[in-house]
Amino acid sequence: MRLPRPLCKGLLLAAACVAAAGTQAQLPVEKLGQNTTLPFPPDPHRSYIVDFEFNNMVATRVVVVDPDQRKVLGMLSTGGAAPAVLSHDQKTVYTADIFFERYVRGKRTDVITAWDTSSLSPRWEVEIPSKRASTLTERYGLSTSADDRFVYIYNFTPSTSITVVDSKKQEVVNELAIPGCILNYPAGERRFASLCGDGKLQVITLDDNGQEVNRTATRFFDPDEEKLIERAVGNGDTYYFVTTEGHVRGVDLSGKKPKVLPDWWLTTKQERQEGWAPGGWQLMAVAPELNRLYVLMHPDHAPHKWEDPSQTIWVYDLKTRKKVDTMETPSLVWSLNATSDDKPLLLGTNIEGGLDIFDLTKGEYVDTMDGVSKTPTLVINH
Amino acid sequence: MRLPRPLCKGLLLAAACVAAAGTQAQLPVEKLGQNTTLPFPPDPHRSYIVDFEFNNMVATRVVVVDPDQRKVLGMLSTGGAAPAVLSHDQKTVYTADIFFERYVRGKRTDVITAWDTSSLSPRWEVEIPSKRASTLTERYGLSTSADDRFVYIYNFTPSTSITVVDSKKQEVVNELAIPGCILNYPAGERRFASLCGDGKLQVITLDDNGQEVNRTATRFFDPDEEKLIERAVGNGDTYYFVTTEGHVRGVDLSGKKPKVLPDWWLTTKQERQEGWAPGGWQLMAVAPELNRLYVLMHPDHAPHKWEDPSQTIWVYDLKTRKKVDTMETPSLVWSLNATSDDKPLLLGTNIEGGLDIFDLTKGEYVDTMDGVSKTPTLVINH
Amino acid sequence: MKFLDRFFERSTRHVASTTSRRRFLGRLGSFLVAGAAMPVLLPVDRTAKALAAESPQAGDPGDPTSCDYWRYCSVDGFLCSCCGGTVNSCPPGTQGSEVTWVGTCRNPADGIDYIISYNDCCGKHSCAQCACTRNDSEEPMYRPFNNNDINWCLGADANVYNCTVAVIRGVAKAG
Amino acid sequence: MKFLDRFFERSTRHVASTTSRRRFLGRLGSFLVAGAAMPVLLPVDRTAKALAAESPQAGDPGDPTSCDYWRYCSVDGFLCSCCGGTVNSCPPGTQGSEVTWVGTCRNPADGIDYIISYNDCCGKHSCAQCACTRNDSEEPMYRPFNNNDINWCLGADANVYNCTVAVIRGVAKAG
Repeated sequence: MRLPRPLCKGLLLAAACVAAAGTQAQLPVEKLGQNTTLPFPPDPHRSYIVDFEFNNMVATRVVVVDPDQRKVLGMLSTGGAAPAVLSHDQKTVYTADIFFERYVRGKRTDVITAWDTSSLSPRWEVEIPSKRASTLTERYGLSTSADDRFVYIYNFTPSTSITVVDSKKQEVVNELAIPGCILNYPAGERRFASLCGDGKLQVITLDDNGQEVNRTATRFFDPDEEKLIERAVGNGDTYYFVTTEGHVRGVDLSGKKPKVLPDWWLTTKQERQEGWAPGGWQLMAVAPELNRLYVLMHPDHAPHKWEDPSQTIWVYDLKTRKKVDTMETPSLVWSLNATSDDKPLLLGTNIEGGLDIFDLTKGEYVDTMDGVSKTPTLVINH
Repeated sequence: MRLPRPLCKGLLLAAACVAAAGTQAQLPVEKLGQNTTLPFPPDPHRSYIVDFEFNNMVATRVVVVDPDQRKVLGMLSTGGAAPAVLSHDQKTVYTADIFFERYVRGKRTDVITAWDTSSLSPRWEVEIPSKRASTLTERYGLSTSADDRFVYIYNFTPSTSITVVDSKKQEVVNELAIPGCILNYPAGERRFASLCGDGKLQVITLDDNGQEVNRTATRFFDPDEEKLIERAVGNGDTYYFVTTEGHVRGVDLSGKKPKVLPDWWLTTKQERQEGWAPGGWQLMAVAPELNRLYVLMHPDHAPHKWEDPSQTIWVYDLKTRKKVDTMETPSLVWSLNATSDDKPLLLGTNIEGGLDIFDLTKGEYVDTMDGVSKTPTLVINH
Repeated sequence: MKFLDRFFERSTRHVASTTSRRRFLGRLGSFLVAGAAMPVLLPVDRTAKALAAESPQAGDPGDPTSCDYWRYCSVDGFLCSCCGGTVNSCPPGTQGSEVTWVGTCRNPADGIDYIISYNDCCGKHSCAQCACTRNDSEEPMYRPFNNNDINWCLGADANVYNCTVAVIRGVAKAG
Repeated sequence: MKFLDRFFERSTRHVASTTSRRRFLGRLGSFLVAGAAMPVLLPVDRTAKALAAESPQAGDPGDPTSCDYWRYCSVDGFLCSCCGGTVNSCPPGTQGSEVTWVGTCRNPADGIDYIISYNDCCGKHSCAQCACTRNDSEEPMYRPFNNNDINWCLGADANVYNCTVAVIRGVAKAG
């Protein structure tokens, strides 16, 4: 007689069953598992890798991974190198997709797709004007208000504007021209900033219907004096920008008008003389619980290297603005993000498609998940 | 004075111009070149690499190359790992595309796209039933009648049938059920064969309206005795099939009923004992002007290796059915095709995406075009 | 064989965990080839991928994220175990195809040949993880239900292929 | 730097054929940085790719299928010269974008800084040949017409990117 395995388990006849398996116990017939879902709330380390698929760029993806288990959890199939952003309530991944009827030609349809973070399936979509900026994916091309009510999409035609989608009504409620300015750095429930070519920071405030109620422009930097990299990192309503030379400019967007914070340098004069400067794609990350800033740094700075990957990460205390540590990785890392829990990881996408994992409690590189993506431009976390 | 370069050329003042270039001659302002076309008739060595893009499989491609110049000439963007076939008049590449409204979901649209071989642009398309077989691309999933009037598309739902598109009317004119049989091996102007699971070869003859006028079934092989690889190679209306063990079965489809040709072995008894057998994807090619057959061969045959790539190609004289030569390549080649001119090349797609080039006049490997594609399942030539 | 490390992964010792084609042909065609050698059973090394592996059952040895795993004897595609699914369940947001191909694989733990269905999970594009091709019990395409070169997502809402699972459907032949 | 051989190709000696960012900034912003070092001009090696190269003109040295080529000082993408086009013409069946970004590159033959427009060719998906990224005269995205991280196919019928050409549009500054 062959005991089916569930029976073995049920009867707790472990010894007998092992013996049976050793002779002729059959494995039971199985069913195909469907409708797999991921737990909610998500593990605080769950990571979403935005994969540009540069060698294709039509059918693109977001890869969802568990960096602690080094496990792929699933993926989202996106259209046209879509940017992605997570809702604050952890329930939704928004992607801003572009679809063509014949993949590379024919009628274009732009949509915001709202994906469920547990089922990794689309929950709803809304068609938006066919203006979405198509760039190497960067943060703040797509963002959400703090209460997740509004989704802001950066448009570039090359005129620049912001499409406002109301996630409650599931419809487009506004398009705001932002001439000479780019991106949307969200602040609070109804405000976003844009970085302008004249060196100003423009802030638009909306009402609950997505209509503009206020717009300000504040001098922030001198674009003829320095290159301020637009790929900032946010920590709540505070954003840190850095120049290609390592000059940090912070701004607090929590009030009605932006409050420009005292500027500081990533490097000492001596370090600059030695050739240290930042470089990378998403080259900075903040771990809010540690109040620390992580920056990809190059030892052999040259002006054209500002978007190059690096194996070196410098660590700063955001309170003292001092460098407190250095981390090294065997990979060339291009984009960083840190998790927002109190035992945070730093995640770095490397140029071979892998994800480098750093334990920020220990302050060190832990491991690399090789080959989980193709052209990972960004990693984002809840 | 700075002489503009066109003036230099016009005046034939070569020496003066070189001198000028050495000092301060400016390069002229240019215009963006558009509407590039390839010459017609195409060079007989022009090759079309069907790229499955296995790591994507939504947006896929056919890469067009000049193997003599080792030059990419352009590409076609196809949908859903489309099969491709060339018209006999050399004017058209047909691809059988599948498009989804949201790339991986939503409404499906199947089309035949007729691409101009000079402009590499679609000339027309016709919607076909959403039944097209989706397989690792192989020959005879898509074919044309000798006069290019009809395009035959193999369907698998898993019921099997053939959609017939009239290229003159640019519409679907028929769908023929071929239960238990697969693919369409075209013969003459109005006939195609299908290979059946019961070991028969079914031949359907159409009239000028694409309607069936005759259907025959002829015993061809014993599927319980041998595995006959369906990826045959055609030489005019004669097709050569081979078993996984190296037993060649030819058939002449030029007459009303298929004429099964005498069978023969790729290997001597001793070679079989030594472990030689064929293996690969499109594992055979014919150079019609040389009347030679080229087969990917393995020295360490095992049943599960029948689709494996190889570095060894054996050459046969189709008249004497004797092995006349061996060619070796540094790459692992998976699919073969030979050009039909009198100074033919053999082209082999290798498993790293490259194209291996063999000069059949010299009988030797010449070079490899590395990295011209991703997952090249087939190469086809005019 | 450098092929193994590049285009597709394949078990370097896959003979160990699988039955021969001849044996399979025999079962299907009521035709048993005399002299089909019994493959030597070798242990399957799981240490290298221990972290990524799912919990193995006794009696079902091996790492379902490895192409070596015995059930994968006729798989051709991406292993769902590496894609957010498991050996027999689809990743989140994908749909399992209801039509499929089958293979016959020998379980090295009990010496039994099992019928394995290789269901494709569909509706997202290529997972592109753990590509694995093994053709041990594969037949040419005129026997489609034993052929792995077909995108079996034809049994799903969208025929877009993500990955493949290996589900035990019964016993083909006791060892 | 192993980066060069992998993610994107980039000239290992690209400083040779290009002007510095400071110089470029100076031109645009009417602001000349003192002490911007004149880059050393090194010869560009064409032998390795001789077969694939287009015929070079005297006065326009280098291999347009190589990322080293002087005109590519601010390119970020696939070189149309490797895709069926040429240094300044789109491959068959693609459409050139009518809006574009510009860079300033120094021609090593005449020491002149040229304004180069990097037009994207569109309507087919990524050529995926000769990926090349060089950011010598690139600006952050708030100066979009000097930024190469944007898909400039927005000026074409379909914003699907195939490859990039480098067209001489004039002289920025005599050498």
